[in-house]
Amino acid sequence: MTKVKTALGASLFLLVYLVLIPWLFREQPYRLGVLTTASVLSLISAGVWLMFYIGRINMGQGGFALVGGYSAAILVSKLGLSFWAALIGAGFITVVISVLVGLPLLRLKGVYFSMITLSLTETARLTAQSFPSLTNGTKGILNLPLPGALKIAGFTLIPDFASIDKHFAFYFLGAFLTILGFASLYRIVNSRLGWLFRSLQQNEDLASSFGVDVPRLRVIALAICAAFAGTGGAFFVTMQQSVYPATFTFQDSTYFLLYCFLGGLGSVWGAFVGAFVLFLSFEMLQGLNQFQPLIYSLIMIGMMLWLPNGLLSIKLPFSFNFFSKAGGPACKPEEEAGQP
Amino acid sequence: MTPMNPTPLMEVRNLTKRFGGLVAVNDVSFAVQEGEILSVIGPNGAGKSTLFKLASSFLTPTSGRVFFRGEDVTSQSPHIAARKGIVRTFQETTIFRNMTALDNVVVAHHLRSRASLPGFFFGTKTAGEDEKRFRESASEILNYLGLGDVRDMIASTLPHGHLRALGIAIGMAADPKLLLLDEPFAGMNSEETTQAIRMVRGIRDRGVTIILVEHDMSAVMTISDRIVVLNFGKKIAEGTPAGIQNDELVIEAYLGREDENEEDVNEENVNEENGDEETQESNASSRKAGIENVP
Amino acid sequence: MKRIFALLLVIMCVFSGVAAASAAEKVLKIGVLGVMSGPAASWGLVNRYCAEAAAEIINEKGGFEIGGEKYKIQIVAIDDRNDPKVAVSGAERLIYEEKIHYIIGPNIDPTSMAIVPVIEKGGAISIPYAFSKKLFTAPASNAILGMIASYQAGPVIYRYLMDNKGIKTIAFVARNDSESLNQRDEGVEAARKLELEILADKDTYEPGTTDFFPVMSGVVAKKPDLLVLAGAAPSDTPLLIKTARELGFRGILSTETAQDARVIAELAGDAADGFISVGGASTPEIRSAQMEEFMKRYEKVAGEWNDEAGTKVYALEIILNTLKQAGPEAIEDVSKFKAAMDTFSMPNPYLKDGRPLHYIGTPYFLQKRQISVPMVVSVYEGGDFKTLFVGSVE
Amino acid sequence: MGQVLFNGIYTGVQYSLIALGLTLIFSLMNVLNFAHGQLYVLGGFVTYYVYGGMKLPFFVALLASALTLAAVGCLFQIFLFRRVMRRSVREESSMLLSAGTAMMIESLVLIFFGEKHRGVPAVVSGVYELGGVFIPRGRLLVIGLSFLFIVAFILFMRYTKPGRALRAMAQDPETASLMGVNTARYAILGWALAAMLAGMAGAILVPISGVNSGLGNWISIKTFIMIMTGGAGAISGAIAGGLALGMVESLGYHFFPGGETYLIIFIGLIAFLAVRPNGLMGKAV
Repeated sequence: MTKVKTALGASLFLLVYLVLIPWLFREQPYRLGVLTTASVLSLISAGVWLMFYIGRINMGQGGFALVGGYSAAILVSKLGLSFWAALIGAGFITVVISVLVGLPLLRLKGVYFSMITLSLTETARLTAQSFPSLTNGTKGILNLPLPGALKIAGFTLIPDFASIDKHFAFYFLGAFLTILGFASLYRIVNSRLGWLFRSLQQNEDLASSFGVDVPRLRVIALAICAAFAGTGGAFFVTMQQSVYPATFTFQDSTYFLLYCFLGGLGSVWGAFVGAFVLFLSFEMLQGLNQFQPLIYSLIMIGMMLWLPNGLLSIKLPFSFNFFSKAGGPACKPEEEAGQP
Repeated sequence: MTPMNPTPLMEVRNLTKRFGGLVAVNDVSFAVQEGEILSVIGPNGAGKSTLFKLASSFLTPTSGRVFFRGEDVTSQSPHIAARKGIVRTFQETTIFRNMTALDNVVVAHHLRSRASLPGFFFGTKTAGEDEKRFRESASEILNYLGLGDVRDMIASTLPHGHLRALGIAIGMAADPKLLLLDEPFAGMNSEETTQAIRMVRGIRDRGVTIILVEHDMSAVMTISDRIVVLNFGKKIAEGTPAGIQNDELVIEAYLGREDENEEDVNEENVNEENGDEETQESNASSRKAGIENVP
Repeated sequence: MKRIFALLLVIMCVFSGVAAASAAEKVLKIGVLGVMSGPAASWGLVNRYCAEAAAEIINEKGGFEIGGEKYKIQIVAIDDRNDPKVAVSGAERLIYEEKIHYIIGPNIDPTSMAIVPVIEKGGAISIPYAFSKKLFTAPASNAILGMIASYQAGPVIYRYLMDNKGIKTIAFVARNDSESLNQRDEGVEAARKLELEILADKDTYEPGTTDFFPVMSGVVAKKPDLLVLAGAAPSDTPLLIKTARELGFRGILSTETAQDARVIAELAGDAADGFISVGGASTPEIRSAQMEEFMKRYEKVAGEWNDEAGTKVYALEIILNTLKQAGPEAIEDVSKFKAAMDTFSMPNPYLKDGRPLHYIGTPYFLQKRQISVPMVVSVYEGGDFKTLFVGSVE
Repeated sequence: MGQVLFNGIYTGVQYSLIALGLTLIFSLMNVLNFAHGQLYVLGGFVTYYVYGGMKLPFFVALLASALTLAAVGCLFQIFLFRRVMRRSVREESSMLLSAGTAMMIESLVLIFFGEKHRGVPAVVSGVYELGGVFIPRGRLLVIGLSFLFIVAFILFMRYTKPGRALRAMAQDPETASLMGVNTARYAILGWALAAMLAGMAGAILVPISGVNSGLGNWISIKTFIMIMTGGAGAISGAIAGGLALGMVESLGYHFFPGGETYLIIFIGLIAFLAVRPNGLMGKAV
């Protein structure tokens, strides 16, 4: 029964995401672009969500995304790799760096971990500025080529982006990566790995008492988180066709957290919903100019006061309970969502 | 006093642990034989908790060695110790509070899984079998420990006695050779204690050796094969319950001076040290220490 | 799943519903894209206030006439937070949603460069206040430099100071962001060509610094004749000046970007006397009556006058007048606009002498992609800028 | 080199003052206050208005900043943090709440005070020169005042009844409330004090550095570095961390003029925390 519902829900979702939306916005490249950005931001936030899941608040996701972006840009522009190779390469490099950094830093808990990862974002920015021979310094790497054709054994899997409507192409590529990312996340959370991650979130000592290799699992979680950031960053940079030290900043790192929190930590889809809602409403608030950050901050404070478990905790009269299962009990917290 | 078998299950040799200037455990040695129930007792601040953490690898000793089946296991990570069969339990609050009782125990079957983590991710056949096996075994353990009725309750809503049992169930799930129980009888009334004693004996009868740290003298006297008594970090006596009950030093230690304060200091330092060694657990305690240390 | 849907669908509806509220009279929309929050907020806000003030004046007179029809001018401003990705989505928004083809801004290299692919593809012209030559050189063709670039002003100022004050040594201090570092590198190159002795060209400070003692100590100790504050933000300049003086610096200080006299007066006071900067048409010696009117209006819009506005006043004026010359089709078709740029010329309305205002820049960009704003080199004295000399890029 | 040392002390003392407030809130409530830098900015703007705009004496402005910010701190606790923390003890709730308030203050400051960098006339002018070291008198005043405030704060925490109550609360809120400390009220006092410290730091620096609406985040990041170095929650740690960062920054700018200073500081910090996760004073050995 639940399986049928899950399948039904998933296909309905895919229908909206992959057919309805592109069709609705086929003539509006700006909105398509915004939706693509929202997709990739939700992908990057998914990593932060996973870190929440093991009980760590990662404020360095912007830094990892920047690493991914720069890796892709350098692989493409300096080594002449194709975008597709660079995309994988960027994910890989980000993962390697996250493991190296994570081994010592994951021992820190709570606000310490947050503060140090916050510094990681700044470290990434300053590193990008300080090694001009590789990163082109503060000038950034410009004019990155659009993704070329992806061919396997002579068969064109994906056409050259320059030859088709690039807004559509990027939308679908972004959607594909996002779906892939969230599907993996869903599997992780619902497999034994998810159980173990939840056990880390709740009590690392207890987990290690029955033989869980806590440090290793923490690093695995961070590596997955970084893989999302790296791939997302690489995609984003290619979409923008340029990368700068300011492409992902301290501000972005906080926004990623906020997306997760807004959507709700209790559901795998929290990051997705949060990123879409916040990013799109942000775009709509543009007209209010200088009041925009103020409104944004009020939303944020209001959320904390009245909707601490995120948008997905809002009870709909007809909801069938697919999500609470997906998220598992980990974040069904002691706190009850108050009504505004 | 006790005949030493050639290879005891666990042997600690000259174990010492210092926290700054304070010696929490001072040159303690003892051994536990396979199939035994060994209790470690002592007044507050005697260093029982520290010794417990040292034996289960949650702390690294300043000097001295720990052997398990003749193999040196000093300073290894706790999860390695668990893999070898040395499993500790915690006091009641340390469980996965937001999971059901059954899930608590299922998760704790970690070491028994045959499938790899990627295997679980992709949902291989082995992984599926593992899941099934864990559920069955977890149900069996819960039933055995009298938790069958509450298996689907969220752990944080369980009453005291059940929590203690759940903690032991988690320990059992890891398939221990040696189970270290942290004050399993604390805060129980006599009826509950009797039940708990039966439970612990039952576990031993399943082939698990047990070391327990305990306050409750009467329970200890009933259940233990042998007892080690600590005072001020030093071992002052070791022997059968009967022998211990008549030991001059022990009587003096228990009746002579009880020093609550020292326990406090001791515990706090234990926490801090633990934090530095392995995790950041001590954030809270260090910040407490800090604000007090206004220059 | 339904919850996601509910949310997604609500967003979709609102998102696609925000579309256009149509206008009865002819409206010409002009975009302003720039940084309007954070430490550099004043850069973008000045652009916006300038455009808004100028548009108000025009609208009160019934609009701007192009091809026989009067257009009301509507300014659509977007804050890019100095963030390239926000700038890109902002530019896309202006072009595709608001159907705007003329954008004033952005303010720095990264944001200006980031939107180049967008404006080229979307058929829009931008007037960035950033100096990178790549913006204005082919294959890029849709960006027009709205002010005097540092590499244009630098040599002129250095030359003037060599001739008049006999300076021989020079040192640079830059803010550690791409904009300023580029300006510094170009300044260093110019100084090298002029055979000035360069005493320091590495010192930088982080954006957001408020204590410049550490960075200045080292530079001032080298005792240069001229200390150039490369790409100094208006907020940094007075503090840099004050610090240099407190550290016993006796040489000349200069910068190649526009500054705000009031902020300098507030923060540095008399310590800033003799400070040389590049300003606009706002110094009393040279400004026209129209400039006076504009200044009054600007004060009404923004609350107070800002000298930076003197250089940024030209953007809207020249866009509209070029459109007038190119004809109404150019409103939708920037290639018509670009064709008109070659021959466009008008008297500068903001200067007393009414020298011609047209498009220049061929020596630097190999195409005419710069507005011929006057290079007003001014010196700070007793709370205000005084014109030192009026130069020209040509 | 003397100049470098002087710069280091000057920066370090004011950093210590800034870090005190953050560490106080952290120790009392386990809240990492992202809005600390913005409180600092707000304090600066109050002084700008009272001293620069209304032309009242500097010390009146200082007092005004302190009182305003104390009030803001109270409001924070009463209307925001208390309500959120009563429902959720999860760290991310209070962290995101404070991030939200940071953004709110920043945008309010931008709307009300404008985008410009603001400054006021110097309180004392003139520069001493001692063997090639330039010591502006304004900076000496800042060092003096910072030092005075730090000492006053320490004495307050040590020898007054509210101070002792706060310390008891930092150590263990439950025990403190059993001992008769009204923790709800003292939490408000704690916030008031912390915000006041940030505000006073902002205020005393306006005559020298000025203030603008966008400074907050960078100040907050620097403060985080300080308390990580010193050990979060420890007053001695905040002071040590502040002085250390000031000195390292000054040395860094001297030896690495190219902007690598903060990169080196960050990498050093990561290495340092790998070895000493609790910072300098986080553990009393």
